[in-house]
Amino acid sequence: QEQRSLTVRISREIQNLDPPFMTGTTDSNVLRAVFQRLVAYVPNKYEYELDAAEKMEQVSPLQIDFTLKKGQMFTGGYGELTADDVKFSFERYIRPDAEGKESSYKADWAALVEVQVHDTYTGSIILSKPSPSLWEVVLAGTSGLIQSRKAVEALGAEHSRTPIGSGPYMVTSFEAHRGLTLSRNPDFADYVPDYETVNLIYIANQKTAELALRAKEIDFTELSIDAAEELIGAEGITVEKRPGQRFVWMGMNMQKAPLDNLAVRKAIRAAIDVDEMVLAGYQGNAPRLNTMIPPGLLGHWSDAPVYQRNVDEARQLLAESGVTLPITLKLTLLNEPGFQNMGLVAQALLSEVGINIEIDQREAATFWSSGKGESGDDLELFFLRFNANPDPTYNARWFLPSQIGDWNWQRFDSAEFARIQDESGSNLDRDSRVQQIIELQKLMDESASMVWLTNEVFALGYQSSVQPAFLPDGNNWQFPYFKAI
Amino acid sequence: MLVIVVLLNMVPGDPATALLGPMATPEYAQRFIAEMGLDQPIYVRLWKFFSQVAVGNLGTDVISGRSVNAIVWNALPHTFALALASMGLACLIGIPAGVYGAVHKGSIGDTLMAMVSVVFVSVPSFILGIFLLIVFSVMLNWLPVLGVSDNATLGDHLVRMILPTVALALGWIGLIARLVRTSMLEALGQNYVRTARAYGLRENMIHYKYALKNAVIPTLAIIGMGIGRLLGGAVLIEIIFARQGLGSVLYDALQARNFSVLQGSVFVVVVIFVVVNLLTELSYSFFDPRIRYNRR
Amino acid sequence: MTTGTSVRLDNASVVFLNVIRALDGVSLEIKAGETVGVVGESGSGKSTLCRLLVGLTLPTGGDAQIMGQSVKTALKTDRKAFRRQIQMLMQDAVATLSPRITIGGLMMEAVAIHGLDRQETEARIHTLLERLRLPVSILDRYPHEISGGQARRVGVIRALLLRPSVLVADEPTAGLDVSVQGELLNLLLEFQREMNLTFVMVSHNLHVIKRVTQRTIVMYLGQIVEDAPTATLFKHPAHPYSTTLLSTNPLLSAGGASNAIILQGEVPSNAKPPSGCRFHTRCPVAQPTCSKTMPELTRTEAGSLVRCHFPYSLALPGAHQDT
Amino acid sequence: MGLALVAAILFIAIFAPFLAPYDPNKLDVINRLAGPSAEHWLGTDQLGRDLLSRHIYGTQVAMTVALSVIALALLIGMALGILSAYVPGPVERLILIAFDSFSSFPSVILAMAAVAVLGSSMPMLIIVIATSLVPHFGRVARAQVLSVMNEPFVEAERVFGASQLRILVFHIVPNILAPLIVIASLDIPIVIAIEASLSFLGLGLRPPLASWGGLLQDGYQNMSKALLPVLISSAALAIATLAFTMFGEALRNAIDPRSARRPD
Amino acid sequence: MTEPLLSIQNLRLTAQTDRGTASILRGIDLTVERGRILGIVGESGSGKSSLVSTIMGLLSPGLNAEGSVKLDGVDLLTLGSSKMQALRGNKIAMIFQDPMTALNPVFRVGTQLVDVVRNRYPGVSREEAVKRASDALVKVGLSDPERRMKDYPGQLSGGMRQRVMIAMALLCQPDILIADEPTTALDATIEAQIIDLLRRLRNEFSGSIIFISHNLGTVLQLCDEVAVMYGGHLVELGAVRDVLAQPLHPYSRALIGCEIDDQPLDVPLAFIPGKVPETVDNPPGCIFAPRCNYAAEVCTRVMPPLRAFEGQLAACARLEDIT
Ligand SMILES: Nc1ncnc2c1ncn2[C@@H]1O[C@H](COP(=O)(O)OP(=O)(O)OP(=O)(O)O)[C@@H](O)[C@H]1O
Ligand SMILES: Nc1ncnc2c1ncn2[C@@H]1O[C@H](COP(=O)(O)OP(=O)(O)OP(=O)(O)O)[C@@H](O)[C@H]1O
Ligand SMILES: [Mg+2]
Ligand SMILES: [Mg+2]
Repeated sequence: QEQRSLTVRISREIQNLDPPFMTGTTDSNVLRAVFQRLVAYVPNKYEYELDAAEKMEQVSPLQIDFTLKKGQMFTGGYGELTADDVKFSFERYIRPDAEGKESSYKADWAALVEVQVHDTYTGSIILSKPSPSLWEVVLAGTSGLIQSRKAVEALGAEHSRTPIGSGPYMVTSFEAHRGLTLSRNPDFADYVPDYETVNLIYIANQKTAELALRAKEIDFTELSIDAAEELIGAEGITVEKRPGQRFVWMGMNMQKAPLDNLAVRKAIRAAIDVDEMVLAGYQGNAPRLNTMIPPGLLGHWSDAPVYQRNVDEARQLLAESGVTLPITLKLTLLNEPGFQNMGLVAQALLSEVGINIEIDQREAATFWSSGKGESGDDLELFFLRFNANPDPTYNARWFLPSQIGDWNWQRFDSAEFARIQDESGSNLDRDSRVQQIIELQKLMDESASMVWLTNEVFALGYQSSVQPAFLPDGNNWQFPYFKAI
Repeated sequence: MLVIVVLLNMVPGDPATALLGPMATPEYAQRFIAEMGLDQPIYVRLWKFFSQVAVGNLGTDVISGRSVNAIVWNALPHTFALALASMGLACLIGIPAGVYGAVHKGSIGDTLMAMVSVVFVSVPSFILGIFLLIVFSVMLNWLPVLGVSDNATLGDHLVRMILPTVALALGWIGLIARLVRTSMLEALGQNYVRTARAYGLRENMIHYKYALKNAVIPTLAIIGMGIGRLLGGAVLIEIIFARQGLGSVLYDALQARNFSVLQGSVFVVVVIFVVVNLLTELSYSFFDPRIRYNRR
Repeated sequence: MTTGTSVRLDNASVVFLNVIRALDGVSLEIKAGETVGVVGESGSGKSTLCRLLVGLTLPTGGDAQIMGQSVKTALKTDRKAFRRQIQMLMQDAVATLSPRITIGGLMMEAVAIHGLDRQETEARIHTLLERLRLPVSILDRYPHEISGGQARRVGVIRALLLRPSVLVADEPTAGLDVSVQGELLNLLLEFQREMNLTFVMVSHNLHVIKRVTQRTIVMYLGQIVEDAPTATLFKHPAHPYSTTLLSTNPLLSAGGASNAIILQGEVPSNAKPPSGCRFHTRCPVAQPTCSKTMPELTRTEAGSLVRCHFPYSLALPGAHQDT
Repeated sequence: MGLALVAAILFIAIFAPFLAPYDPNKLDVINRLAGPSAEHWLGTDQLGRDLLSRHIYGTQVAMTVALSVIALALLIGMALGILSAYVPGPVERLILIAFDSFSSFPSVILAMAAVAVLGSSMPMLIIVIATSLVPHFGRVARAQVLSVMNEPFVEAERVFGASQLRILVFHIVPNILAPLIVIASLDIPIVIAIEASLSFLGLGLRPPLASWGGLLQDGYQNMSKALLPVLISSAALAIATLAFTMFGEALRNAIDPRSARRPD
Repeated sequence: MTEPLLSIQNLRLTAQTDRGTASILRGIDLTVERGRILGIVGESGSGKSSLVSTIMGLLSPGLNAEGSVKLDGVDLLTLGSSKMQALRGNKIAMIFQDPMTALNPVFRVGTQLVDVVRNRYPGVSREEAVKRASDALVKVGLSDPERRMKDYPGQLSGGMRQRVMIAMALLCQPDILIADEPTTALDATIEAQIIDLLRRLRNEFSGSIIFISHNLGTVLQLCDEVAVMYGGHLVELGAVRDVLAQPLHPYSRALIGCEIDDQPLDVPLAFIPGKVPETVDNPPGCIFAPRCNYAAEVCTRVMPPLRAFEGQLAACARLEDIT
């Protein structure tokens, strides 16, 4: 094999490489190259195929049986991958470890009772309730990674920096604040990744990454939409833009006067021009979004109303509402250019109907805690962005009454919403589940506390000599399937 | 120091949400909050931190599980290399430029240099860095964009140091040139220079030996004080050139509300400042014998 | 003429930074209306003596009294009254004028600080300007716009506005050309007589001391080495240092003949004064005892106070003494 | 020349509403990032706002921020500096330690932390940047007071009977002001630069306020599409810097009789 | 007759100032013979330092000199700066007023002396230069020269520093040594040492000395000739004894009359009333006329040239009338 090497830019530091404690997609992209799962996604799709498992079957809503392939070895001499390792790995999520640390992804395995080990290679996953998203989201995702009990126990804390897996790659060097190198695992037998090594380099600054791509110092990076636009047509560089799977909306705090008044919320919805805001925010590169679940994902409500700007209606609604104009509202937003620009447009649009907007732009960490606890009481208008998950029930959970004071910044307090969301979580019938999800979106629409804006675009740039592989959300990169062309 | 740590501890936001945004579950956030001791009152946190520092332990980074000592020690050499290189470059160019300006006061060269140095001093280093990148890396393609290399040959390291060093040094060149020029003018007006002239010493000798040594002393003080500014500049430069270093550790830690790392690295920065100022004082006595014999 | 004691120092010492003995056990009594000159090597404590009198420096040992009242207590109980009693002309006249205030403004501070009558003060300022031959236009100028001689006269007016009974002048003619120093000294003497001022004057210029003062104090390394009526001192200096000092004063009338006694060596530091007599390291007539015991200030038959084991042992060379 | 430029900048700042051809916040998203034209001399930004108007208003913002920061820092710095010179002992030491620790710390990081704690509004930004400059003024004020305190004229005033307070107010403060004002004018560009750095990091003034730092950041973001805006903003910053530095140095020469008298 | 060593003709020095053109020197004619000591006296601001700076070629920029200054027949004013530099420290050298600041505080005394030696005699080895320097220090009366060479100027007293300056001049063996008020900053007893030293060293110099002083007595003791300056003019020149004993020019008379030397105690002190002329004023007549007791109509027309009278030179139109 050729000694090909791939250089990938990462935009955040690698923090923790112990799967139950990993901190985000940067970590998980590495982990999914290092560890095997029972089932794993095929290149570029949410579909999955058998990985470490030779055979796998949902024998009942509450039980999944699996049989492992033989001879899958952990690197570093930690022996063969066994059913006991599967048990160890999955059960780590539901029990605190010796020091009392709990996995941050405990919720993924909330339905797990135990993994029964039948012999070296076979076992059963026992659930407490039906879990429709378990296969796509958990087993094929990062929480389904299989670690070596021996290695974790032997290495202790060091395991979070030196992951021992049985997957196609292994971590051969790791320098904080700099990056990490993946090298091909010679013992991995299923297939041979194209690249001998993958270098992940930490470059926080977008612009630097863009320049480095142009200078051919990196092979692959995510791009801001601006940069993507600019790079289209650049020699030797391929730019890929796709509708994103993050939903962005303008939220209104339903418990704060005058936004507790439905007419006011509706007036605001009527007064803004989503298309113009999206144009300003994303330079015309992002599609408009009309409901929470972006098109293409399970549960998308394709008939959702498409609100057009209607100043007269807005004025009339305001008049009906009984509030005295002008009113002044605070618009809290993250200090990213796209949000800033959308905020400015919203400010201009709303001022025409007598609503003055004060823009309160916040830096990331402050922004993300603005809806927390008591500070959430004071929120008025805000822009928010969430990552969409293939599991629609999961997406809806942030809007539950129980999330008030956490992520339900609009303080949308609907018992019915909570009930339907809960039911959808264990509904194994796909069609009726979709109906439930659409029902949820209708409830959200009725509240008029969320004006959906866009599902963004994601853009990736890479040297034309590279054929990358990544899941449709654009964030989950599949290094083992990257090809050199 | 204390003030800064207190201030930093008052920064709102918690590491979990800062890291994960909406993905953070309450349990997840709670874990960090407890481990960083953020649920405890501020004096307890301070006491814990300083009692650990007293035994040389800056604490543990809860998020990655590494010791803060290791993180800081890893970053320091890079920042030092950058700071030293740009300081060196700045002195190498700034001092002769300042002497030239003072000796040829009012000449076109002096005026031009004054203007250029003013621009260098005041335009933030990140803008200079960006322009350097555009010109040398993208347009001319002479130098690499990234400030550090992976295939760690010394040559490659050096080549990659050039742009960050220059970007950081430019401001200092301007500053040093201006300072040296001012204190050279002061020195050149002194009686001992008149004496040296009266005894026919060559102008070069007067400028570079007799006057410069006197002129360096006030310059040193400013350089010592300016180490804070240098680190501030380094933060931005490290971000732009994707270099690791203390600046980016500090910045990332603040961004991520990683208080344990933040406190530790702030502490180290303050210690560095104190040490540098001590060294500056020591180097005074190298340049200024008056301090040496008065101490005796 | 009152003849009470106006200024009194009682074994006063000033030690700076715990080592520098700027003044070392100085005792002194000056009668009201007396004119006293102070001479001595630079660093011998002349300025410190002046500052002690006006309360700019407080004694670290002993006591300083003005008009029978200790300076320390006077400053505490009634600072302004004390200030009106004693005024000082400092060495660098231009630098003693606050640079951002007009001369007129500086003078009118007397009204602001001491509550003097405005009209009366203005009238007095104008009389004094006239007597000191300063143009009225000077009132609108700033200190840097006037000459050194003018600055000195401005200082004199400011001091006299308060009608002090004691005037201390630290080198009032330093830096002035001979062509103008006479004028200033004449005026000072006039005022001294008119107002019956007690006048203490430091000078390096022995000619000036000889002409202007009735009594002269010679200082060396923080001590008084001789305190004598001026005429007596210039005729028969008792202390070898006084003799040397007088001998180094070239006289035009001597026709260029030099009778200077050339001392060897440098002035010792007052942080580490020599043992015994402070002057013995440079004294041409030193004896072994001089390095062992410090002589006391004792009165000679001629009425001089002198601090020497062997007074009059060094005679003034040359014959140019005006007998 | 420095004076003329500073006068011009202040003129633009004061009369911004009359000089600017457009409302600086008027959006025209269709015409975004247009090049210079007859209607928009400097072109438009990413939201179609007139860049000339924005820079003119930016001058106003920059001056408001810079002058308030300097005034605040000057006042506090002077007060602390004088205090530390006047009250030796623990107070003095405390102030000096505070000065040291604040200046040891990169002001950008300090500002980042403070903005994070306190949010970013114009008054907040002013306070934060001023805080980071206080040690600068404080130290100079202290050094000045210490040297002026021993000037003969201060002693002369004491002998004349002036009280400590009177000496401080009428004789010391006027004499330490000049060098401080010189420093103030030399520090104005630094303030602008810090504001620009903060805006660059996204911690600056709230949009839609046009500040030079924000304009620079906008220009930088869209640099790949249009290089002109970022160049214009950099130029504005550089010109202002140059102007205030030259002004400050001229001021120093005018004020310091020593350097003025020396003819070379 | 041999040509004079230094001959100055019609030397004018002007400067552009805010208040117009300042005439600092207004046409000086002066010769200095080989081996002679010339004293220059005159009021502060009369141009003494400016005159010697012009000779040294050390004028600050902005000053404009006209006329000629010939050293051994070479006109120094037209000499290029590098040639002038070669001349300094070789044919001419200078001792400055303030020994405290004239030496570089951050270099050892030895370094500074050796630099001068090796600059003057480029062929000399380092050891030889060190030896010569330490010999020179011995000559000026500094004991322990090895130690002194290692000291920094700040560790020496004023008198010692001035001796180092004199040693530096000795090392150069210049044809002309200029001393601008070399003892003004020193104490009386130390001043006497230095004057004594200069007098003894006269024999070491084959060249001439120009000695500026305010102290007429010192000039009388040290110099052969004396030049009296007033307002940028040379008003009188002659043998020192003659001029000081019997001054011709009214200014010299007044100046010498102001010496408070041996005058009776009961008459007021003498002074010259009026104002020193300003460099920016250009009165048509005699520069001293406004303050002159003898001024007549003729004096207001032109500045009289220096002319010979009774063996001296004086610039006064009424010499005949007033003697
Ligand atoms: N504030 C001070 N701190 C430390 N030392 C001082 C201080 N003031 C004076 N001295 C020292 O005290 C000694 C006496 O100084 P003083 O000024 O009284 O001398 P002086 O006789 O007036 O000298 P001069 O003739 O030079 O004016 C000197 O050695 C001086 O250095
Ligand atoms: N560079 C200059 N520009 C303008 N005027 C000058 C300059 N240098 C000197 N002068 C003026 O020339 C005159 C003569 O000055 P100079 O220093 O030669 O006098 P001096 O006789 O040496 O006085 P002193 O006895 O005080 O040393 C003074 O009025 C001075 O102000
Ligand atoms: Mg004194
Ligand atoms: Mg002079």
